[in-house]
Amino acid sequence: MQQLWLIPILPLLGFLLNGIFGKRLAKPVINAIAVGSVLLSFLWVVKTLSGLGAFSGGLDQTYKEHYYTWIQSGALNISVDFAIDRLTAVMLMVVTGVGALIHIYSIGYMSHEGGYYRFFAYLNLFMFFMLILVLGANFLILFVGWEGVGLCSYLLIGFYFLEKFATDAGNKAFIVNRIGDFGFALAIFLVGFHFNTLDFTTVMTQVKGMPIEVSAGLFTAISLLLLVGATGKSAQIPLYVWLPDAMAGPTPVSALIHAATMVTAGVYMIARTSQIYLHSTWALDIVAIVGLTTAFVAATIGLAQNDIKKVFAYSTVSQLGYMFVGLGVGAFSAGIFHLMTHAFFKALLFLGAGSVIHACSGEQDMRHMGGLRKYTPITMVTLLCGSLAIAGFPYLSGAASKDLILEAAYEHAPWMYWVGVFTAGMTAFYVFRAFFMTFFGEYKGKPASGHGHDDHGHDDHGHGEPHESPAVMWIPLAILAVLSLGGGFINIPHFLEPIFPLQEGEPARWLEYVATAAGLGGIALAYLFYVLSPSLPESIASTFKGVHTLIYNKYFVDEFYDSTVVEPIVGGSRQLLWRVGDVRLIDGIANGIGSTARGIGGILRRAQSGYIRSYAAWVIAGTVLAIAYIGFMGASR
Amino acid sequence: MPLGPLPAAVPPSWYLTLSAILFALGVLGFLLRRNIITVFMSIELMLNAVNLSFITFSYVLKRNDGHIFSFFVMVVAAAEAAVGLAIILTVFKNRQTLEIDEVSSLKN
Amino acid sequence: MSLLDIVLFLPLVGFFLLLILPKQSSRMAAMVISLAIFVVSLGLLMPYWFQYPSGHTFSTDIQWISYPPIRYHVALDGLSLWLVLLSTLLTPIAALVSWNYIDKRVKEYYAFLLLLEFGVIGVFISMDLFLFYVFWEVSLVPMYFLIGIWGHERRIYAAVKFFLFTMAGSVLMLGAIIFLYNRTGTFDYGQIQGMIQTGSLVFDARTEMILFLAFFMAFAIKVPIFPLHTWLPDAHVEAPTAGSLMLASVMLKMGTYGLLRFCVTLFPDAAHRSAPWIVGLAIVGIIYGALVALVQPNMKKLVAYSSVSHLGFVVLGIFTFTQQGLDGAVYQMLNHGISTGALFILVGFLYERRHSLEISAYGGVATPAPNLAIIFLITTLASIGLPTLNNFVGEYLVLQGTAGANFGWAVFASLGVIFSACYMLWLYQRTFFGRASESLSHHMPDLTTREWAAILPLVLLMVWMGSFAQTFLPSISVQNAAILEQTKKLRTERVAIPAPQFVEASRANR
Amino acid sequence: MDALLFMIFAAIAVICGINLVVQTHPISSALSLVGVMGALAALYLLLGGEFIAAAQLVVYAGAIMVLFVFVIMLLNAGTEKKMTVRPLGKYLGAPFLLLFFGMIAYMIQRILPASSPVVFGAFQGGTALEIGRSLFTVYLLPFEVTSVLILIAILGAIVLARKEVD
Amino acid sequence: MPIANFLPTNVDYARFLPELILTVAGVLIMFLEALRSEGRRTNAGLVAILALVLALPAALMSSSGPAFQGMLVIDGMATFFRTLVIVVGLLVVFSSTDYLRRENQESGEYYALILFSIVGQCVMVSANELVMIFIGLEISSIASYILAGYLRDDARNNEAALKYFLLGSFATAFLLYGVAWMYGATGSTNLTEIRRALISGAAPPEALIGVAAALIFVGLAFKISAAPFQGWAPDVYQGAPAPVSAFLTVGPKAAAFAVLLRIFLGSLEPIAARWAPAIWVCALATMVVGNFAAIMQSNIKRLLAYSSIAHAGYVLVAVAANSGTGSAAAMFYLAAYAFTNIGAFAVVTYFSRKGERYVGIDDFAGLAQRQPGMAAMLTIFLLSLIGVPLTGGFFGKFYIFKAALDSKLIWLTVLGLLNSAVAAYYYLRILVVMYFREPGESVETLPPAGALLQIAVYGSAVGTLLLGIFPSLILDFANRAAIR
Repeated sequence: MQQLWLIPILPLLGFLLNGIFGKRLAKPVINAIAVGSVLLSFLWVVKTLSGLGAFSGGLDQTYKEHYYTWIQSGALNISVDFAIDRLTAVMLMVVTGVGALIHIYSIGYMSHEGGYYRFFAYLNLFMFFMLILVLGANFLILFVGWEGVGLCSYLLIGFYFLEKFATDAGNKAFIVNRIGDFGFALAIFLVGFHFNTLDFTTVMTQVKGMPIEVSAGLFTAISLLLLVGATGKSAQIPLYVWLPDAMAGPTPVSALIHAATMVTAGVYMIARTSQIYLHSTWALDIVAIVGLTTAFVAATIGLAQNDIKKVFAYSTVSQLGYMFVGLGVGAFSAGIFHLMTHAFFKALLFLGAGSVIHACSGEQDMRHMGGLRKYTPITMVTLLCGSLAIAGFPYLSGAASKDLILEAAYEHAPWMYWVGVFTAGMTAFYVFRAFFMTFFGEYKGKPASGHGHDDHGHDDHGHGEPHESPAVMWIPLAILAVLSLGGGFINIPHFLEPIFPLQEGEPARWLEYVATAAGLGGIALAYLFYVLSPSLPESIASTFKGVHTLIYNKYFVDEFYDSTVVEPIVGGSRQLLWRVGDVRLIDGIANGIGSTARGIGGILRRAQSGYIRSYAAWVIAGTVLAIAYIGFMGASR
Repeated sequence: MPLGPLPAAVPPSWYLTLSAILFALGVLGFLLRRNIITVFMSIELMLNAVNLSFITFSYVLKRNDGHIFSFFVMVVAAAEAAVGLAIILTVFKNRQTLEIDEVSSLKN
Repeated sequence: MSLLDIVLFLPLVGFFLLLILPKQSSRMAAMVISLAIFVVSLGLLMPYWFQYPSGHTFSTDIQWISYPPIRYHVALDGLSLWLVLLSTLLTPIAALVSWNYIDKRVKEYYAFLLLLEFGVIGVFISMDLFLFYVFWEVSLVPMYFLIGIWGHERRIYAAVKFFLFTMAGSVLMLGAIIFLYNRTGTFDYGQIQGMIQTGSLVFDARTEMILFLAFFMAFAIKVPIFPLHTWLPDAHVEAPTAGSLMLASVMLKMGTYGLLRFCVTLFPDAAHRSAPWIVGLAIVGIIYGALVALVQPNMKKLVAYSSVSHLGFVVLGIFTFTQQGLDGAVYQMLNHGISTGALFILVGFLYERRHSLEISAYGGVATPAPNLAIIFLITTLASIGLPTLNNFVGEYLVLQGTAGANFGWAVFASLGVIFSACYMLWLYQRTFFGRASESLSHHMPDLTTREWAAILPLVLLMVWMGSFAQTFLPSISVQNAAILEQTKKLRTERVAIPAPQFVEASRANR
Repeated sequence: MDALLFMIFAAIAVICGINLVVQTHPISSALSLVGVMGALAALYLLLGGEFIAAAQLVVYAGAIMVLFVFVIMLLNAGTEKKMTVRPLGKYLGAPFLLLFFGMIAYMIQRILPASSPVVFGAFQGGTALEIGRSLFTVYLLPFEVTSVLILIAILGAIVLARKEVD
Repeated sequence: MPIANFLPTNVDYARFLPELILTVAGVLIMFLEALRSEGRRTNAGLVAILALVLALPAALMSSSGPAFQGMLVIDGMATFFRTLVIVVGLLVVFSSTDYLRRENQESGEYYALILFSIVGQCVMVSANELVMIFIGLEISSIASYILAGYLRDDARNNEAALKYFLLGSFATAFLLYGVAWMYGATGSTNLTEIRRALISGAAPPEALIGVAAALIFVGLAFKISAAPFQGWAPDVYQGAPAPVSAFLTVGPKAAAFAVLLRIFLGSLEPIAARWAPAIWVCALATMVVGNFAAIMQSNIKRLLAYSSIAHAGYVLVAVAANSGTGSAAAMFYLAAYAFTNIGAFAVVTYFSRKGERYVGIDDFAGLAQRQPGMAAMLTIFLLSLIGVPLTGGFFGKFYIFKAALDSKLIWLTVLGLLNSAVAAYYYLRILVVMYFREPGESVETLPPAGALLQIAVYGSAVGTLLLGIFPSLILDFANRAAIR
């Protein structure tokens, strides 16, 4: 017994302590609880894994712990089980590790925020659910975590709940995710109905046992429904729209939830259920195509964004697209690999961006930055590492994982590879565009410029001078920088081999070169545009006006959804269902009955004229009827 | 009714028909007259018609229960007359009228 | 004289006691009495704590009326147990939330509250159709007065509408009950059930369908099922907080309880034949209720429509005739009782502070009253079915069962889950987020001790029921299994789609 | 002979009856009612109802009608202003009355079993002796109970017609 | 046969005892009145109460069997109804005294009339002879005519009396005509004889019986205010003094129903196929007319009048069932309705105040706060009229519809049930104004209720609830007493 339950419970305790008593606790105590709990669970993960021999070639099949039965109904038994296999191990390391770093970073970043304890409570709660998600040994437990992290992201996006845009973003995130969960849930129902269990190992072994062709329809259905869920959580087309808005939350949140961990849950889930996908090649192709399209589209949008966090947000979407491509072309391990590396460098980028924003006291628009290399050297260096990693600079983490994916894509279908490569180029370009706009050139920030639209007021030092962040912030940056440089040498695919066997045969070397070239080309282009001749972008933008406005406005997708989905539903409900259906139609009928009754009453009233002789007339009439009925008609009976 | 030369004696049905006619006349009076007293008299007419039926039937049946019955009807009629006229008196005292349709304040 | 009888009649005793006691003491007295009842009722758990008997417990069966043979026959089983406990738990809470809210004619108010408890408990434990009908009607009267006397502006309209709707439904049920008696010579549910099981009582399809519909109408109006729901929003909006609480949490369950206990088991064939259109109505109700709730400017109306949506799930679960469906339905009855009840309480708290039910009158409440905001948030999450909170378990089971019966139904029903998130979160955002206006923050103190006492038990229950469903499910499952058995007996055609081939294939592989 | 008598008195009865209905002054209605009663008394005799015939004259024509006339005089009720009929009376009452009469007549003529024609003296049960016998044997109770009826009549007269006490 | 055989025996007198007691008491009261010196309050009420209390055991304990050459037959039903009307008389007397004093019209005659009218009803319900029925009917009716116009200076009273009297005698004429035909067709006016004649080999042509039955039915239907003969009822019940209205809606009605049951379920049962459908139609018409017309009423007395029409309709459903259960149901219902309605009228009497000025529904606004006790009682009565369980009204309805379903009258049952749902609406209106409206000026000056009135009200309430909670008290008796 490895006491896996401790891993999620520790953050939960942190959440409860901070959540209930936080208001009365001093900041250091809060930090201790929050960071401490996460660090402890990180250590516990390490201990458990080493205990299971994950680092020494052990753990080649699933280790499972059963706690108690949650739901038992008929044949269906759902219990609270945690399980660890190598896939989980990777996720655990990433989540707790990166999570711990970001917690530390937040101490500095949030130091001047209101609702300090609230923030860390939420953050711990998130860790709890994320770990549940990763550890869950059956669909429903995974779903618990799945929904839970969604909740936390809702809470953290809406952290500045005084601002409408923030809470709007929160609702959007939650609801869009719900749409995804709708698919996920249906998939779970199908599984539950057809396998009478939701336990991963049982289901997967059953599926493994089946010949591919058997009821591919069912598996296609399940996998596509799962995919819907994944697109929601991992911000893939068509449900990616919430992620950019999610940047309304504090930057560490963007780093932790919306870059490193939660958004990758979809990837994890697909990898987890890979057996089912393998039974439906068709579904796999769709995964790949969805991923590829997302990667490409998001990248194009990223080209034209001016908000530094938005840029990274779209880059996240695009990178997640890569992971899906990896999964879709059957290179699950590559996908996971990229998941990890991406966690490193994207967390780094966000935290760096956070540090930059911090430096510019809340400014997020890159057009008001520039020339920061004088002020924030450490941040610059670390950010450089991150940017290089994502741009696919040789031997850096990003390159390693991305190249694997691209190679697998080439094996699968060359055109995918080319699209991927082009996207890689764009990625390199916009990341460095951001880098150069931020650190090169002259500082364009208005002195005493207070706060950007998200006002996490640094009222204490609202002066124009940008400044380097404190150690508590840059140390995590440094660590992440190291990881994103060296992360590529952690051979995840090999580690995951027991689960996802690698296909034989060395891929052609040139594939790598081309990819790398694309990356370097992107960087060069960015340098040309934003350092050598900063006037170029505008002229290009003006020449390709249409395209520019299109991508600048993110293809008007939000507007499209609003007008085709949101408006009709809300308007229809109000006008048609409520005003007409309920009030007029149904109540109308009910009241109609009432008024008819009253009408009949009115008629009868008039018969009651008060005139004796009229009553007598009625008596005669009645008599005749009675005689006719009893005396005559009766005979016929 | 069979026409032609008048028979020596008429069948009871003729008596009954007569009583029916009188009864109908009584009802008609009730429906048409406006003077409360006249209306009341129409009722008496109806009772008389009924009595005729009773007597006729008991002739047919050769039993005198009918006679007894009509005797009781007379007694009742007498009682009713006393009470009825008293009521009419009070009504007249209150309204100074015997117009039946003017006694119609109780209605919806 | 079993414990159950005591639990049943204590409220009645309390009712008379309150009438005797002086006005000033009635608040306290009601509180004490209802709490005592709750404590006593906990004793009912005993037989169900360690094992899960499928039959009746605490059964009392004595003659009430010699001819026609009407018996006072009450008993407890896994189905009624929790509903009784729900009623006894919520009554003291209702008394608590009315503490300041009710200032006029206090005595009568609490008296009626206890009378209501008497009625609903009776409904849940009567095993004699006549007795059941008696309690069914008796519970109607106090609620009528609760709405009519202590309600808001349009209370009269609402009260009368409530009474007439229910009345219209129940008279037909009375007819059906009498008809059953004339056919069987008894009102005893158990006996009639037995006759149907043994086949000694058989109806031709038409008769059975008519009887089924007669019962169904009564229950459908009470639940309420889609086209018959319009009395509910009015009743809720006008009722005082405690009224809404008891109405939503307990009285609506009378309808679903009736469906499950009587409609399904007495007329299995008709039930199965009607399942498709009833499920249709349920699904329409789920989506319709959610959509209409989406656009309500009035908090209570919104919650009321959400009830329509939630109870749609219950009905759906019942008419899937699957173990999961039934378990989920019953569990969902309890969940809805807890979470929607809590919602009404919280809305009541807001109303007591701001004296308005219009959502637009609020905004930014979270700043002055953070605790209220947190509790409201938890309740909201519970009612939109977030895992680890109660509604999730119920909704999951219902939908799992539905998927087992017909996947297409499950797809549509699941849409409701999406919309529920929309309207609840939107409500929450508009009420609690944003900047609080001056006037609002002045009149928005945080939760008082009394309010904590009222709401905390429910919140804890939400978490408990969501995380440790097995505390409740086994006894329910046993009962439902029995019900399923009874409904299967004469079953002509199955509603469930047959399991596809490959499952056998897979079994072969293992 | 009997037939002729029947014809005569029937004619009188019907004519007086019609007169009762068409007359607008109560007095003339009352007198025509007396006429009807007299005619009926004669017919009773034909049917062998000696006692009843006598009672008819004494009780009805004698007592009751006198009472009527007395009241009419007392209230000196004048002629009705004009003959108005309640629409209901006209459109509902009259046609139904015809139907009513039609049905009864049909019954009398068609359904009623034909029986021997009415001959004077064929039935002896109507003598005072016979009536008295059955009245004090079989019909003793009703006869006694009618006293209560009379009592009530007196009481009613007192209650309704007496002067105010205060 | 020697006269001696016809002399009444003690048994005859014993079986006639209740009537005797009441008559004697009535006469006694008249003497007392004559002797009463001016201005001294009469104690006739006391005498009446005593007489009724005495008559009660006499009625309950009288041995069953024929009396006075089969003029009367004391059977279960006779006992049931005799007891019922006597109890009714008791309650009415209780609820009258305060009223009469309030209108300072208290005089012995009133009580004497009540007693006599009860005598008439007793005779009706125990009569086995159309003669007796007729005389009893007349006694009860003529007394009622006078009572309806008791306050002779009140125009409403006069009009009520006149309408009741004229239409009543009019209907009686039809009844008599029917009796004549029955006599002609069957050769007897004795109910047993009639039945024998119908089932005997030489049965008279059914059509004749039919006509006779129809005419008799008209006469009785008028008394029980069944549609379309109900015209008089609302006007009379509205115009008459409130306690008298209470009496009229219950006493004569119950007696008339008893006669209806005796004649139709008893003697005419052989030709049930002819009359049952007619009563079916009549029942439905009565329920509909009563309930729907009541919806529009704003005067409580008038509303209760219509409601009494509707309830007559329900009882007719039981009659239409034409079965033992049916008659038992009718009997039970009449009993339950008696308590309920007298109680309701008693409360209305109290609330209406001197000269019955406040009988509009709106005058009842907020009475629940001024007079919680009385309001609560009225609530019980109204709930019973609606037919809410644990009240006599509910169980009565339940049993009636049970009987109807027994006799396969499914549609009549359904329509009746729906009717009772409609009825809920107008009864609720009274509750609404009493409880949900704020008090108006009319309730400011309300003297405390007199002791006797309270006895009447609470007594009826107890009765109503007892019949609802322990129906067996009466139901078993009714079942045993039921015809067939």
